[in-house]
Amino acid sequence: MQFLSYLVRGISLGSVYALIALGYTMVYGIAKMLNFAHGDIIMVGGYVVFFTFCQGGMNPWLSMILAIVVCTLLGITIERIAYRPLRGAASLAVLITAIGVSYFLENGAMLLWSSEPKSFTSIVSLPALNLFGGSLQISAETIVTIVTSLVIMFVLIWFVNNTRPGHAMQAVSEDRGAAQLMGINVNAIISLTFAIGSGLAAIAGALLLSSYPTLVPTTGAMPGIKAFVAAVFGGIGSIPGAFVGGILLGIIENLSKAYISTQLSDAIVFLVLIVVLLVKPSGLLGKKATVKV
Amino acid sequence: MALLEVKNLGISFGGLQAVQGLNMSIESGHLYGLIGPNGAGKTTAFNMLTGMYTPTEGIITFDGVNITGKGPEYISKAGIARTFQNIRLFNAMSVLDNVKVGMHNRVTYSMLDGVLRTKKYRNKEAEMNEKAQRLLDVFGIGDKADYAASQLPYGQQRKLEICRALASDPKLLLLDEPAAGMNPNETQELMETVRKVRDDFGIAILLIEHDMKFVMGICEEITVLEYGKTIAHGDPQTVSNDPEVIAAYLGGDDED
Amino acid sequence: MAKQKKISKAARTYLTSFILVGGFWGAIEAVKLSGGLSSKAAGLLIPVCAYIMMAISLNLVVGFLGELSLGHAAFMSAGAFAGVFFYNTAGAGMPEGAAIVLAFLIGGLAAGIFGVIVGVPVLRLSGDYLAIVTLAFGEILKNVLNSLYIGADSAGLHFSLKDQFSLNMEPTGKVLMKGAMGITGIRKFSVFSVGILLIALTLLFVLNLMNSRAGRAITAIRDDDIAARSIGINLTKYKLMAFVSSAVIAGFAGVLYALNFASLVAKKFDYNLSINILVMVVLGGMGSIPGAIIAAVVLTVLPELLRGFSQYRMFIYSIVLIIMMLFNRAPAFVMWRQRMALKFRSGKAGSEKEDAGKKKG
Amino acid sequence: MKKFVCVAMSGVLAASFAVSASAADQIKVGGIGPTTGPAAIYGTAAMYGEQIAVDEVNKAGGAVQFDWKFEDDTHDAETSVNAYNSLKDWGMQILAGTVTTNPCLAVGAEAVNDNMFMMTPSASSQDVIDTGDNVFQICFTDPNQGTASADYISSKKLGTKIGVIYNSSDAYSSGINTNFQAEASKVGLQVVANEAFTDDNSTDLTTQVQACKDAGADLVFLPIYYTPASQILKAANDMGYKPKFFGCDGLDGILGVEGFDTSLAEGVMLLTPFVATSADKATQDFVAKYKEVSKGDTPNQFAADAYDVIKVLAKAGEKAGITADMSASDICDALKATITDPSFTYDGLTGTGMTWDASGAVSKEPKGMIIENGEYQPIDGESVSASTEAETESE
Repeated sequence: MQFLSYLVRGISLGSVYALIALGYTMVYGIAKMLNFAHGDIIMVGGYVVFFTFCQGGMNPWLSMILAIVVCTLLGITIERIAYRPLRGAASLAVLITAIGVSYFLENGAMLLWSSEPKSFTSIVSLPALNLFGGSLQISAETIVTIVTSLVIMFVLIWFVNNTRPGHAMQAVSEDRGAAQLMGINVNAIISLTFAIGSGLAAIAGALLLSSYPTLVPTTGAMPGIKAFVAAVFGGIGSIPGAFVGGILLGIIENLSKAYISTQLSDAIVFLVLIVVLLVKPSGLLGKKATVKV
Repeated sequence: MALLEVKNLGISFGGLQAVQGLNMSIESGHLYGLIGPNGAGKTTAFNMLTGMYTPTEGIITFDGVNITGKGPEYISKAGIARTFQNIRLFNAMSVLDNVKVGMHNRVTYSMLDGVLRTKKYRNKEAEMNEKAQRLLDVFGIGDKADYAASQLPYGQQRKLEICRALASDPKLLLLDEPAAGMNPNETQELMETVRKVRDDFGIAILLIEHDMKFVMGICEEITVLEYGKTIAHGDPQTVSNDPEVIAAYLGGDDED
Repeated sequence: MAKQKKISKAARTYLTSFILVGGFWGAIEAVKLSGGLSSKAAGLLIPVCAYIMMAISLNLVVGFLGELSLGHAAFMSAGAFAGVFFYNTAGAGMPEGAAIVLAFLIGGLAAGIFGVIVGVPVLRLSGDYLAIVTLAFGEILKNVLNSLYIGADSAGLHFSLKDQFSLNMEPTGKVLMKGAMGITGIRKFSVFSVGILLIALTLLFVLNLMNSRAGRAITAIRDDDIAARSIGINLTKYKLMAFVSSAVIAGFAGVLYALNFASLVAKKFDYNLSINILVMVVLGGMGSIPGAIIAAVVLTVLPELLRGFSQYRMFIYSIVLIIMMLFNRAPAFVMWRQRMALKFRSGKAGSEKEDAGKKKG
Repeated sequence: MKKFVCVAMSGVLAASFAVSASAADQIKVGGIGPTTGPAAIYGTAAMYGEQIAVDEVNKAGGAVQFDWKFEDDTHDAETSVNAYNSLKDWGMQILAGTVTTNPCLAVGAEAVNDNMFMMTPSASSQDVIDTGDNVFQICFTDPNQGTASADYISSKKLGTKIGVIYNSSDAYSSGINTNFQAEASKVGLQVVANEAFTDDNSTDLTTQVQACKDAGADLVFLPIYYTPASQILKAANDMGYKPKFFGCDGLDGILGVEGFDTSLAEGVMLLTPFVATSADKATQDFVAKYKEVSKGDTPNQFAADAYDVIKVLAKAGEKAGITADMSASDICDALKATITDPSFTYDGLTGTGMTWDASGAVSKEPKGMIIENGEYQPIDGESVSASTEAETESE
C-alpha cells in the first residue's frame, strides 16, 4: 500500500511533467528548437491565474482561458521578435536567444511581482478520491492533470494527423524547405506551433501550481528542465513519447526519493535517463533517424 | 588473383533483400562499371565494399585479404577509397585541407607531435602540403587551394572529392555517380579525368553511373544490377545488347 | 600565391589571439603599476581568465567537433574540487609552488578522467541527445558533490553521501568537505600572470592541435562524419580526443577559478554556468578562438557594468543578450552588416574580401 | 563595425574600472545580498531592512551618519566578491553583509584580508565567524539553532518520534540538521525519519512528508525556509497527517506568504528571534515602514536582522567614536574593540541584551513561538537559552 501511494505521487508529478513536455515536444518537433523559455511561460500562466482566480476570485474557467490567451500571445510575440529573425542561422544561436528570453521572463516577473513567494489555491475544487478505505488517496488535482494531459495528447495527435494545419506542421517538420516550395506558409505554421505550445504551458502552469502550490518567478525553471528531460526520455518530437516520458520520470523521481535517497534522487533520475538513451539512443518512442549515405 | 573478389555478396534490411548474390572480380588497373535502375542496390553494394554496412552474406576479398565485415577505417587503410553520390566534402575546411584529411592514414604523426610542433610535424606537414598541392594541380584546381570547399563550383567539388579519395593512395577507387548533375561538356572532361587517374595512378576504378554514354565510353567491364540481383555482366558491347538489361532500363527508367 | 594566403590565414588566428591576450595582460599590468586598477577590476581578473579558458575549451567541442555540450561546467567542477581538495589537505604541508603545480595537475587529471567517463558513452549519441546527456552528467556530479561529506580523523578519511553526522568521526576529526557548504577556508592563490600563462598555454595547445592532423580529423568529423569515416578516420578516437582535451582544460580553469575564492560549492557549477559558457562560444562565433576570448570577457564583465541598475541588472542583461544574438546572428542583420562593411571598404583597392562576400551571399 | 564595438566596449570598461573617489562626512556602509535569482527574497528583505535602518539613523542625527549602498550577489560567491570589490571602489568602510552563507565565506576572506569590519545579518554557519576576528554575526549560528531546537523539544516533551525534512543543497538547512541530529541523539530524541530535498527537486515534497507519516513521526522538525515549509504544511494537510511542526528562524515569514491558507500553519512552533506580528512598538513601526518601502510585503527575519545590523553599527560606532575620515581598517579595529566589550549591549527587533564575544557570535535569546489563530504567541512565556556554544562546537 505504501508502494502504491508513492507510485500515485510519482504519477501525479509525472502527469505535470507530461503536460509540460507535450508543449516542449510540439515546439521541438516542428520548429526544431529547444525553447528554453517554455518553463517560464508556465510561470507567467501561473501568475495570471494567481492574480485573477486565487486573488481576484474570478471564475476558474474564465481565469484559465485568460491565462491561455495571455500565454499564447506571449508565445507568438516571443517567436516573432526573438526567434524568427534567427531562422536560417545556426540552431545554437536560437537556443542561446531562448535562454536570453528565459532570463528576461524570470527577471521581468521578479520586477513586476517581486520575489516573494505566492501560495497558489488549487483551481480544482473536487474532493480527493479515497481508495481501499482511505488508505490510498488520490488527489483530485492528480486525476484532473492526468486526464487533461491524456486528452491533450489525443487531441494533438488527432490535430497533427487529421487537419490541414496539422498536415502542414508535419510537412514543416519533415522538410522546411520542401514545405515552403509546396506553398506552405512556414512562418505561420511555426507561429501556430508556438501558440499551441504556449497555450499548453498556461494549462500546465495552473495544474502544476494546483498540485505544488509555491509560485515564485523561478517556478517554471526546474519543472521546465525536467520536462525537457522527460521529452527526450520519451523521444523528443514524439507526442505520445512526451506523455510516457513525463509519467515515467515522475515515477522514477518519487520512487527513488522514497526507497533510495532523497538527496540523490536527481542523480538517479539523470542516471536512468542516460542508461535509457544509451540503450535506445532516440528515446523510448522516438523515431530512429537513419542517415542515408 | 584479382584485386577485389566479391563472392555471393548480399545484405538485407529487416525483411528487404537489398542486394543478393553479387559477384565481381576486379583486376588492378582496370575500369569497371556498376549500373542498374534506381533502387537496384548499387550504392548499397558500395557501402558494403567500404565497410559502411556489414553484409549479411558473402565474402569480400581485397588484395588477398578477407575484408568482409571490417569497418571503414580498416578498409580505407587496406586501400579502398570512395566518393559519394551527393558530394560529401568538408565544406568549412579549405580545399587543401580536404585533401590533407584524405592522407590521414598515409602521412601520420602523433597528436603530441602536432601540439608540440616537433620536427616530425614540420616535415610531415611539408610533405602533405606538397603532395596535396600536386594532386590539386593534376585536377586543375591547384589555384583554389585556399578556398573553402563549399565555395567551389559543382564540377570542381566533384574533382576535389576524387582528389581527396586519391590522397589516401588507394588501390581501388569507388566513384558513386561522378557525372551526376554535370552538363555534357563537364561530363566529357570528367571522362578524361577518370581515364587519366587510372593511367597516372595505375589503380582500379569501380564506378556507378546512370549516364550510359559515360559508362559505355570508359568502362572495360560492366555489371548490371536490378532489384539487388545481378542480371548481366560483361564488356560494354555484351551488356548493352543483353535483352534483360534493355528490358530493365526500358521498364524501370525513372531516373531523377 | 595560394600557399602564402593559406599560411597567413592560420597565422592570423594565432596573431589575433595572442595579441588579444598579450594586450589584455599588458594593459592590466600597466594600469596596476599606475595604481589605477580598481578593486572590482582586480577581483574580476582571475574569473575572467578562467572563463576565457572555459570558452576556448568548450569551443573545441562545440565549434570544432560540432557537438553540443550542456555540461561543460561539470569538468570545471571536477577539476576545482579535486585540485582544491588536494591543495587544502595534502598541499598544505608543501612548499607553495609545488602545491599549486600539483593542484593544477590533479585538477586537470580529475577532469580528464571524468571526461573519459562521460565521453565514452556520450559520444555514441549525437545532437540534442548528446546535449541532454552531458547536461545529465553535469547535474549528477553537482548532486553527488552537494551530498558528499568527507572528514579526516586519526582513523583516516571518512566519507558519507548523507550528512556530516553520518561520518561517525572522532570528536577531534576535521570535516574537509561539507556537502552543500562544499570546501571552506581555502587559502587563496590568485596571481593574474598565472591566469594569463594558463590562457597562453591553452591557446597554444588548441591552435596547434587544430592546425595538425588530429585537428583536421576533428573538423572533418564535424563537417561530414560519413565522409570522415570513409577516409579511415576513427570517429570515437578523435571525438574522445577533442572531448577529453576540452575537459582537461576546463579542469585547469576550475582550479584557477576555485583558488581565487575562500569557499567552493558544487552549486556554482550547475547547468546555468554551462549555458553561460555556451553563450560565450556562440556569441563569439563557433570555432572562432579570438571571438570566444572577447565574448568571455564581455559576458563576465557585463553584469558587473550593469550594477548601477541594481534590481534591473539581470533584466537588462537578458535584453542585451537577446539583442547581441540578433545583431550577431540574424541573417538579415548579418547581411546588413556585410553591406555596411562593403560600403566602408569600397574605396580601398584589392577588394578580395568583397569577392568572397559576394560568393557567400 | 566590430572594431567600433570593441572600442566602445573598452571605453565603457575603462570608465567602470576607474577608481571612484568621493568625499562626504558620512561613513560608507555597504550591504551585499541576492536581490535577483532564486534567493532574491532573502537579499531583498535584508536590503529593505538596512535601508529603513539607515534612514532612521540619519534622521536621528546622531554623531554617526551613514552613506549606504546595497549590491546584488545572486547568491553566488564569485558575484559576491565582485559586489564587495565594487563597494570597496565606492569607498565602503563597513560591510553589513553578506546575507547568505556561501557567498559570505568568500567575502569574509576578502574582508579579513582588508581588515574590513563586517557583520552578517543572516549567514548563520559557524564557519562564517571562524573566517576571522573581524567577522560578526547577528543571527544565531547553525549549531546553536540545531542544538537549541533539540534541547527545547526534549525538555518540553513536544515529541518523541521525530521526523526531519531539510534542504540538503542549502548550507543553512543542512548545517542545522547536522547539529540537531547530534544533539537529538544526546538528549534521547528518536529521529525516525531524516528526509532531504534539494533546490532541484523541491517541486514535489509530498514524498518526504509521507515518509515522515509512514515512520510515525509525531513531530516534524523543519530547519528550512518558509517557502518550502508552506508547501510541506499543505501536503501534510492534504494527507490528513497532523504532527506537531517545529521550525527555526527560517520559518518566520510563513504567515506573510501571499495566498497561503494560514490555518494550515496553526499550531506550528518555531524558535525565532523576530515575529512581525509582535505587538511591541519598535516591531510595529518597522513593519509599517517595511510595507511602505517594499510596496506591501511583510518583513521576515532577514529584514529584521539586517535592520538590527545597521542599528548595532550605529550604536557601536558612536560609542567607538568612528568618523568618516577614518580608514576602513581603523574603523574595524575600533568597532571590534567596542562590540566585544562586555559593557556593550544592544536591544533590537531580534532580541534584547545582545552581546558579542571575540569569536563574532552573538548571544541573544530566541523566542519559542507558536502560531495560534493566525498569529504568533509565545509558547509559554519563557524562552530558551541559545548560548550553549561551549558544548556544541562541532569543529
